[in-house]
Amino acid sequence: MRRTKDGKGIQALAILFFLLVVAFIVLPLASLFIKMEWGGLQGYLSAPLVVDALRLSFLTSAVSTLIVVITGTPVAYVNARFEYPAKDAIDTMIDLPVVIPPAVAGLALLMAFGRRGVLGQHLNALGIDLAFTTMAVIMAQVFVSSPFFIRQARTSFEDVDRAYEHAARTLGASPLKTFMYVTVPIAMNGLVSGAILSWARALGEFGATIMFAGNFEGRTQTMPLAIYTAMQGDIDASILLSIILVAISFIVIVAVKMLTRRGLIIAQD
Amino acid sequence: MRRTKDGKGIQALAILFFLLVVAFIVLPLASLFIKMEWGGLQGYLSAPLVVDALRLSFLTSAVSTLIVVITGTPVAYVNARFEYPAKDAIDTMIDLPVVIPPAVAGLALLMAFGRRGVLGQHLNALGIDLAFTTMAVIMAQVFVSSPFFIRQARTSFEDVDRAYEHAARTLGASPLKTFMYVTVPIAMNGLVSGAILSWARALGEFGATIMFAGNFEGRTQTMPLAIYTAMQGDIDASILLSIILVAISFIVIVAVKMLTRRGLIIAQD
Amino acid sequence: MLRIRVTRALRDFTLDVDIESDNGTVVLMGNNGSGKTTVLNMVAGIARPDAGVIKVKEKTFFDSEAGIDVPIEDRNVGYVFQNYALFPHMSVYDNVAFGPRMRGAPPGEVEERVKHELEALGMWGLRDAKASRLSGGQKQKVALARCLAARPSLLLMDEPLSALDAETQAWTRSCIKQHIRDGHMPAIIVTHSLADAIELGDMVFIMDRGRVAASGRADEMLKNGSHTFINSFFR
Amino acid sequence: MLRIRVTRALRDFTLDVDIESDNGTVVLMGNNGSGKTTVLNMVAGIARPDAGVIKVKEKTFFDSEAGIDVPIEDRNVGYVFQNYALFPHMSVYDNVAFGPRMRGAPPGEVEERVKHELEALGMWGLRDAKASRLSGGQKQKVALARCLAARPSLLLMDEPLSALDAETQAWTRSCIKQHIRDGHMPAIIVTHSLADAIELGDMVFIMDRGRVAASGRADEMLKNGSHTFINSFFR
Amino acid sequence: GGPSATPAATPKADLTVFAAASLSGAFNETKAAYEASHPNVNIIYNFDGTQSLRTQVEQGAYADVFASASASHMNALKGEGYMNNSTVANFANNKLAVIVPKDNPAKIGSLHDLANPGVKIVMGTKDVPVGSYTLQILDKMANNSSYGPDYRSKVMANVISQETTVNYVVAKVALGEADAGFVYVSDVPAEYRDKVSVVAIPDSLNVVAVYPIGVLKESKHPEEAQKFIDFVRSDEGKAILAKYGFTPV
Ligand SMILES: Nc1ncnc2c1ncn2[C@@H]1O[C@H](COP(=O)(O)OP(=O)(O)OP(=O)(O)O)[C@@H](O)[C@H]1O
Ligand SMILES: Nc1ncnc2c1ncn2[C@@H]1O[C@H](COP(=O)(O)OP(=O)(O)OP(=O)(O)O)[C@@H](O)[C@H]1O
Ligand code: MOO
Ligand SMILES: [Mg+2]
Ligand SMILES: [Mg+2]
Repeated sequence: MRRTKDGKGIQALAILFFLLVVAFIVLPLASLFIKMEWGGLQGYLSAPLVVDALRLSFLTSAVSTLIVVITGTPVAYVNARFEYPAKDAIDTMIDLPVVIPPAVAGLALLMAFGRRGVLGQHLNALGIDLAFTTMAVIMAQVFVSSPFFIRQARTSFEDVDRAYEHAARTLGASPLKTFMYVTVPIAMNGLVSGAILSWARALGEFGATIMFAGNFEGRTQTMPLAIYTAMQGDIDASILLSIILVAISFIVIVAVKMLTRRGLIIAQD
Repeated sequence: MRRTKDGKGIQALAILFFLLVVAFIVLPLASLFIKMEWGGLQGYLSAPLVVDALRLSFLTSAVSTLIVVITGTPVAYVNARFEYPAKDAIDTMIDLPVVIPPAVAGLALLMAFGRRGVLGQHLNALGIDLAFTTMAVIMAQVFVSSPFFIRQARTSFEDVDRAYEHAARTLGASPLKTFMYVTVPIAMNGLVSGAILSWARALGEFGATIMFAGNFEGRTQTMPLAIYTAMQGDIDASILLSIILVAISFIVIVAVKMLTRRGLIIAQD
Repeated sequence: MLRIRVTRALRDFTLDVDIESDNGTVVLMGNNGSGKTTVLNMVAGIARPDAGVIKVKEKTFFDSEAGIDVPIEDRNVGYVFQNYALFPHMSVYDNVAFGPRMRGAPPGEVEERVKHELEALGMWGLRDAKASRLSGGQKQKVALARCLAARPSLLLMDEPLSALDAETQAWTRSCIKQHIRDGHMPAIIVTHSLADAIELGDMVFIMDRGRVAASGRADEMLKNGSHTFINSFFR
Repeated sequence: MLRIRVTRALRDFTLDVDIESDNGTVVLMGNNGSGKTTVLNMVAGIARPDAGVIKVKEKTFFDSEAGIDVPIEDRNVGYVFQNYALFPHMSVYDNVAFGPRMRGAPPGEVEERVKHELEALGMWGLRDAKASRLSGGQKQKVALARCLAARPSLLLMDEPLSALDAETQAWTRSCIKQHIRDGHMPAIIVTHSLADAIELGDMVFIMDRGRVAASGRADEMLKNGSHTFINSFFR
Repeated sequence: GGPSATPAATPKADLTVFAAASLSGAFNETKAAYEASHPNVNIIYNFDGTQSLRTQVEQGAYADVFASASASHMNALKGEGYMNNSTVANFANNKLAVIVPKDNPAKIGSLHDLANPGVKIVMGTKDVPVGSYTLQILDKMANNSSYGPDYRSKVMANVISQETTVNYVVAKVALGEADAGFVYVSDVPAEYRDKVSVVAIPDSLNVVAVYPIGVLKESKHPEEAQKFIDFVRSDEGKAILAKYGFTPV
């Protein structure tokens, strides 16, 4: 940014806001570290409960993000490119899981897919039980996190100039290939960013999971549930678990960003 | 979409995924309605507790979204346009509140801004108490919802071709005016979309709020807190409250989308 | 060989053209905004006529009455877009290789074709550059190479030489001419340059506000005085 | 009046030019990719030289040794970009009005100027159209109008007539000439067209791979045979 | 399948136990002890607030044993036909205490001090069991001459938050953000002794929170389920509960 008369004030304000926001977010995170009693760390890192919960958390959130990305991408694309009746309504439905308090979301999932649920009773008759399984953890995560990916993907697809898609078609690419080789790479920046947020939301998911999947060690007890359960006896333990979760997530997200930048994101010019 | 040989299969698959996702999200929402006992609706809609909670929810989420948009926009812009040391780390910090289970986020806020907090103890000495106030509700919402806006805004700013900004500058626009009249309008689609998500997340926020702001009728009891409170005694009541929250949010989001499309979003071509 | 009879309501006027040509290259000329690009878009399948027929050689691309609308990728047209539409995320090489790859050419042939086209236009040295990081003229050359490397059976070119320096223009014009002759390809070329029209055109159609205002064999049309539009070149 | 002595490492070669002109309009010509657009960008302040000096009239825009780098908006240049860079979210009117508004012209004058420029180029009727929904030539006309409406004190034009039909080209060329004469504006015009150079140029500089390969008074330079680049126009 | 006559031949039975969150410490120890002596059984816990567990059962969750932190939720399940009613019995009592941060910023030396203006008190909502017990205690105190009739309203005026789970009460006091909180005695295990001090509530003013346990009707392992309940109520089980602050019955 070069300096101009009003530029200086504005630049200062921008920097101030920047620092404010970063401080506001970093300070609570840092406080977790500052106020922590670090005694038990070694023990926790190898405790089977923690190892199980970590494994389960990363497994389920990876699967649910995969599901969200694979099934959400067509949804985002359709909503970005096509008009159909009640599109606004359907597009908004997809956002609604964000508004519902997670425990109610879990209850809604139970009412839909539980053994006595609207759909679940029929699945149950076929011998399929979803609730209170690892599958249910994934379903809960997909439910609460999908809006974050779909919304961002939709915007990114909308911002891809159709001229590129048309050019690809004239060069012999089918709609699918056009989508894969042209639309997706150009929108990649936004897709990765949406996937990261959606994954993070899945990883942090608690309320819907404990209601719909229960709190079973090794099967449905993800890190947030382990943190909650630990809170019952020992706040320090739950904070320590939170720090472990946050630290690992931090590393994963930074790594994804660095990898993405190297390989995928198009340079702006 | 015109039809081609492989196009048909793919189109069918896309439509299938689309319907699957929509069904997966709509079915649980619908189950809430289906399984609801509608008896008390009239009474609830006018109960002071519900009216208070609704008012507080919409007030605090509006304020927190405003704060997120105003302070988050410079952050997103700086991260989109400038390089600085440890940018990846800081950018990722900003995402972390999403990963932390909300109740832990509330704990972290208490540890930072509570009267014993890292910063809060000094504020307390100055006579400023933040925890357990309406301000704390807003802070909790800002903390958990800001990543959703900032991340989307950043991507949208990145996607604005600098040529437009350069053109504006040659025409005499200062960096600030360039930003306001050129960058922001071109990125508007993504900014609105990020703001909607961020607002929705703030509206649905529960865990951080009850931890940091407490649950006090009329002052900090937002709709999600009222819903959880009701849940302890009467599940039906909490479902009914959830339906009210979801229905109103639905109307608000659809309205915002329709207004935005009319006035602001640039047409794709 | 080429028959375009289409109507379509545009923002400012209705496009209503009838273009028929039996041999060689059609040159479309006309004022800015007269509808030339729109005609090319319809032939390519990117814009859809409200009604009409588009036939190339024996193939019907579009026929509103018969309900025919061949998908873009099955028309096998090569299109040099007015604004190039190079894929911004790909290198020059990958842009040019896109067509052959999509049409299933074996890897060896892909490389051969890309090299041939890029070398002809002096762009082989820049094959690894990102397409978004080129000068205006370089972009246009890549757009041309991309179009030709796909070996289309119909060429659509929207002011394909407008950003080239004089020397490259002359050379590229003769390249295009040769491609058309060798491939027995019909071609529709939009240009504002008399030199292009004289060199490349067999038939010339002059458009005005969505209609064909004049048409004829190139050599006859382009004599000074045959139409006010042509006259403007000589004022 | 105009002094550009700059170096900058580009991807494929180092730009190293020295352009000095005391009177009137400078025409920059040269092969594609030789660095013409880059020079304009440096004068506008969009690209930054590694080292050098840029002076226009008495004003120093850039001086690496003195540490001077005047912000883009304070240079008051009018720039017709090679790819137009029209604001896609604005109407034609708002695009053209942007400059006057930013420079604080009173509303009445804004309208007057916009109307004047758009009418001169026959685009007043399309003032409410979105800038992204225009034909290529129409966009170029809007870019010209936008540049001129800002009343700059230096004109930078990157192939400003390349997408225009012949008639509009001739007319616009004379418009530009008049603006330059009336405003006593120095101007740098990049073109591949000999007609532009002859009509508009006082001094001609021919660039080749980042260097000035030849330069001189326009009337002298443009005689057939004075430089191989110029020769190419007549082959 | 049901239990077999020859336990040695049966595969390990998975026994699913839904237990109130407040039991998680004690029950995890019970599990270790029980599995050691019953190698054919594998106990699987689902810990959550009693209300959530009840909702899950009502929505079709499978469980063999239900251990509730309140009689009312257990009674509801009995009434709805989910429990094998004859197996339901109280196995533990809990009572309430007031906790204050270790450094006791509001200088609370006795229950009287809770009525001092400006004391920041947290308690459960009236619907969460710990909250309703708190209200019962305050009623008793208001009727007690040494506290006086306006004691209850003064304390209520000091409440800054009504929590939906007792965890949040403990957390806020432990962090020093609240001056006092009403919790179960069992909520103050050894880990908390360095963070909070306990102000006991005399038995005369206290309440008895009963913890019922029972076998669900649809249990596939009713015998194992009953054996587990028997173990919880055995001397060994009682010792564990007592260690965690419960009063076994
Ligand atoms: N995206 C669009 N939306 C609406 N109208 C458009 C759009 N693009 C072009 N037009 C209008 O359609 C008409 C024909 O445009 P077209 O691009 O076909 O002209 P053209 O003959 O190619 O002009 P040029 O020589 O300037 O490229 C013009 O009036 C133009 O303003
Ligand atoms: N964004 C970019 N990043 C890197 N290199 C670039 C970029 N744009 C142009 N170049 C390179 O810089 C050199 C000069 O380009 P420039 O655009 O100045 O050429 P030009 O003389 O304007 O050409 P043309 O007549 O084709 O417009 C060329 O080699 C070109 O490939
Ligand atoms: O059901 Mo509990 O043990 O009161 O949280
Ligand atoms: Mg055109
Ligand atoms: Mg150029």
